[in-house]
Amino acid sequence: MEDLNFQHQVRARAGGTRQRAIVGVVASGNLEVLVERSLPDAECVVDIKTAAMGFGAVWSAVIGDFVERYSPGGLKFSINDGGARPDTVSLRLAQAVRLIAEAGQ
Amino acid sequence: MTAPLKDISPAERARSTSFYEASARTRLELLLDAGSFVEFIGPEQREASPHLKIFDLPEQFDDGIIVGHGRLDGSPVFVAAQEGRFMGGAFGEVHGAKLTGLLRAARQIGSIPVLILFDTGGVRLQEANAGELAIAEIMRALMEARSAGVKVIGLIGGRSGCYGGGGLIAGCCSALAVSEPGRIAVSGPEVIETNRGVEEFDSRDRALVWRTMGGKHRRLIGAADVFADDNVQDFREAALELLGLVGPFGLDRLRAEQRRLADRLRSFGGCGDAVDIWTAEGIAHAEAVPELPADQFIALANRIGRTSRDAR
Amino acid sequence: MTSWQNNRAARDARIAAGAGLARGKVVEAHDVTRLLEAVVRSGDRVCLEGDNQKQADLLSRALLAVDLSKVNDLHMVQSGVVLPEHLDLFDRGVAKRLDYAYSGPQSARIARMLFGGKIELGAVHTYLELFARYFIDLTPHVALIAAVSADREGNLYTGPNTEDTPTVVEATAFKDGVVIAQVNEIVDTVPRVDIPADRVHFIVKADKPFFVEPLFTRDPAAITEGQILTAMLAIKGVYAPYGVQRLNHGIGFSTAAIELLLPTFGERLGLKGTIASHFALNPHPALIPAIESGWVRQIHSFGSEVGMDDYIRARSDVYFTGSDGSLRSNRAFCQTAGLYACDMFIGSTLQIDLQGNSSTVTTSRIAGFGGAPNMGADARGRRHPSEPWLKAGAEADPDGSALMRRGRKLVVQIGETFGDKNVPLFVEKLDAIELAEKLKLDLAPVMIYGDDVTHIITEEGVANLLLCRTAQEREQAIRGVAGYTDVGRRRDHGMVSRLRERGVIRRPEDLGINPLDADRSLLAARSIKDLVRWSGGLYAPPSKFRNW
Amino acid sequence: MTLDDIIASLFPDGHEVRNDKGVILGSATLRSGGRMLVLGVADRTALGVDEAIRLSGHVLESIDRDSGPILVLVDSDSQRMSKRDELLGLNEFLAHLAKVLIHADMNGRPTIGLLYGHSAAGALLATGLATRVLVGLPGADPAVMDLPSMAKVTKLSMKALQEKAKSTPVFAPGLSNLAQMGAVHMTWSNARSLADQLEALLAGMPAVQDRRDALGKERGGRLKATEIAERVHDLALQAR
Repeated sequence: MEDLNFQHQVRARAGGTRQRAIVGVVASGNLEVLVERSLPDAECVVDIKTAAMGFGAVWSAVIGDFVERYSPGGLKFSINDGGARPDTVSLRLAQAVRLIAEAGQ
Repeated sequence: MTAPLKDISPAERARSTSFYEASARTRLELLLDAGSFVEFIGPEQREASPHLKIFDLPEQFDDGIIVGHGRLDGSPVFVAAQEGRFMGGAFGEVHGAKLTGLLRAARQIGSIPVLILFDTGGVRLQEANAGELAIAEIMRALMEARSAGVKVIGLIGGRSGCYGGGGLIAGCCSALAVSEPGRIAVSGPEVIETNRGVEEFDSRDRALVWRTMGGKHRRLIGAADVFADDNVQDFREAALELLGLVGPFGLDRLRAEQRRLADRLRSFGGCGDAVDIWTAEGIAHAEAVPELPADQFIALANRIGRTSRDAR
Repeated sequence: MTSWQNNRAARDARIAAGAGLARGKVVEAHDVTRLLEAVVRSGDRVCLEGDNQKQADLLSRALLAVDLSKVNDLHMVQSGVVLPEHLDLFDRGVAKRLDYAYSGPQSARIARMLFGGKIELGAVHTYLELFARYFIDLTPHVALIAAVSADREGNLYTGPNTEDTPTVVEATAFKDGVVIAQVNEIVDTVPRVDIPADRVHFIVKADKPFFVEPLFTRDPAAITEGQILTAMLAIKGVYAPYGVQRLNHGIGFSTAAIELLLPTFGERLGLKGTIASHFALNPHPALIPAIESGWVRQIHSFGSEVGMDDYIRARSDVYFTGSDGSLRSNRAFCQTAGLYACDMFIGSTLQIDLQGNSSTVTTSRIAGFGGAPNMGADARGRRHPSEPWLKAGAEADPDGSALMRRGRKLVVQIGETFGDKNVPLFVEKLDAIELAEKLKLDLAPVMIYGDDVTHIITEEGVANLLLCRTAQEREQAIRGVAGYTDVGRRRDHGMVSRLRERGVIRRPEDLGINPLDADRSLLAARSIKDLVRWSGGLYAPPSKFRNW
Repeated sequence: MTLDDIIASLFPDGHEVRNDKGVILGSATLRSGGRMLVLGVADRTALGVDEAIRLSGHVLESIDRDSGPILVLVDSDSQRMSKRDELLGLNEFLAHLAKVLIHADMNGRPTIGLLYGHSAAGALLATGLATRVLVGLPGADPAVMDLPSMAKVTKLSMKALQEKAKSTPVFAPGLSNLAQMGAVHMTWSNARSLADQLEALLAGMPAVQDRRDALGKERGGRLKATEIAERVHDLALQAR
């Protein structure tokens, strides 16, 4: 297992009122993303535990593009990864942002 | 462009969502009254398995099972749903303890039923002793809850089936609903093949696997009382139906179960294949049973009339 | 005096040598090896019918058992090297030289044997090339073929999996060769005559039906959100703007996703009747929902698919069927149809390089070419116009004279940027080149050459290579859809965004597609069982695909 | 110790316990004078539908007729892995046996399991693990999952697994591991009279309540189970 951590300063706070959301499952080629509204508005943190070693640079690029595109300010993402491909990671992150942006608690 | 799923009613969504394919969370969301679900020790608590790191394996925040409280047609229920895609839905220490705690609470309260959405290959190999023991504790807690008047309904239709100790827990439930892709057994097909050879059981012959362990066979021999079509709404309706049917547990049930199982052994013990059993049940063209659509199959199963009602 | 009929005399002598073992044309299964020892001569060119799907397995085993002092050093000329016995022949010394087209399940072993010098390789062909050479310089002396049934005269019924048989028999029987057929049964009257009796010299009743592999069944349950997204991009980004009606699909999950999105996503886009109506395609079960929804007008097939027989029989408006009602497939004709009468090929591959060359070869496997290079190539001899063909031609050469400009076949590579086990689809150098260097081949085994590829589709978007004007643009267009692979991360960001402005690269949002909508609920069928329901119970999937 | 030795040492005052093709059925006289129902699996026999139905029947027949505790002797294989057993619903037969034992225990017929040989998987769940107190005898070798099978699935070497097993009792076979997890309450001594040890246990039988998770925590084998179960329990009581 490899632990990765990324911290970004972002333009704007993420929309919605839900405090947390979870998408995906941990399985081969899949991952779960837990997102929590627990940070100051201009910060975004992504914590990753991955079964696939040595993909730090790819993760960095995927997270960088994601933060740039969605500006998920105030959100902390915690990922358990079963060796998912970057496109699956991007999709789950986007799904997590969509879910937490819904109304609710 | 695409019709947003939000625009359709929860029941329509539940009707169009395959139980087999859905995640444990989606199953619960659509099975229960909309918005009623409250989770106990949710993923944000990060109570993952403490043992997987020994094997350098990824954890899941909820350890592959979701337990909580919700409403079904307005009435309170406790629910547990296994995620069959995470480690095959297998029982580990934390996973099992969540269900044990839920059943113990149900016992104490006495009046709130429990729904268990099974999706499991059995004991989790990497924590085999803890998983095995968790299953023993669940069986004990389940029977204590039933003895205190709690109805415990099992719903089986996930991709990992209900194998190993999961099959034994299912055997302890007040009643079961099963769908065609759902499977109930103790030993998995590969395990039988590995131990006894491909002549005994060809695990790649999926038609054989399903007619031996699958939902239709389990319904026909009376192991499950309701056959659900593979969608969440049908399982919701099955759960409601079973909650209405189940009576209190007692010694008479165990005696009736002894007779029921002994009778099964007498009637079908010499059969080499499920088709022989179905034929012995008086089903013409028994070999066509796997192809029957749900409505025709349900009519057939009701005509055969084997159930475990009041006998489990 | 010069004799001009030596070959016919030799053929007659071979038949006479075998006749002692036959009653009429019928030979018992236990006598087949002796028959082959009587009929086959050392050094002969032999076609042992190994097709893409159907296998003359009894004859393979019989040939493997011949006495080496009587039969050796054969030159095998067959399209498919599929059964272990096909290679055992070389290990044992029954055969020495090989010309073939496809070796799917034996790809690793054939590579080892080539490295080890066990096989003297002629060439790896496409199906059409090998068939063509049957009539020029690789004509078989003996053809060992497979059919469903025969009558006592030797008329053969090949059933839905006709595949290569008519081509093989044509080349052999009309050039003084001997044709030996294994059949599942001998009947009084065959359901239809696929091969007339005067082209067949011996028939053998096999103890069990010939082996057929269900190669074209893709379980919808295994289709991922990523594949659905690429399928949406293909439909909206290529099928729709070109109005592609005549086409061929590969066998991957992305194209299965396209087939399953036609009645849902395609329907909502109002595309029914304007795209995907005429196919050169095997009877893919995944196409059933589109057929049932009225999308598909006509399908001609290379071979059949296990479990589809009853469905095909009941849908003769769509498929080619014989007088008996069952499918008539024909690989040679269907390959020709794919090459000349289709406006698009779309399929997946394992590796794509910066020029757009693609290959399914890895350094330890030689799977051969099969039909993809012919499907996925611009037919330079094509002369009839069609809208998609002309539009593609115009995009490639906007300044050329309309009357003199060639059209272009759309050759589309579709896939996800990372494949199984996170292996990248895009590479700087194809493994095929390394293999060619290692084996000292004259040609690297490239499946589809970059100059034939018109579009590359990944979850990152659609790259239209027709619109690229320089090699550098082409490279950046490819890097631009290569996502987070090394190739993709080394893109020139400025150039890629300029290409996007010009529509060379189109991202999902440029096509009005939200990746979050790429949901499995869009699939017209999400399981094999759903396909059975769509077919009204006519599709009978093989056991390995069932979960009931 | 052989089964005969064990029974002789447990019941010096006499017994009618028979081993019929690996199925143990009978009853015995306790030193204290009462009767004890005896059942179980011997000779490392696999527990299938045919065996399970006899065992559950034996207990059910005794429930109204007799009183006194129940002893379940265990030296079994795993559940019987066969097409026939699964076809007939082995899960129901095993569950039924467990249910009958649990019901008896809850209703005045305290159950004791005595694990004196092997056992595994479904067979252990339906017998020893369905009793109130599971006792181990020295030399017993239960294995929920054997290491060679684990090595196959986890793709780890036997050596690597054995190394891991030193640091945790959570997965590896063996009586002491199960004891540390709380599954086996106590291990008796071969050197002393089993009758003495049985009488001592019966005299101080723990309450009906399942405390195996707490036991596992006390012994340092299962640190999470009891806490998690209690937290869920408390949340559930608040939620109603």
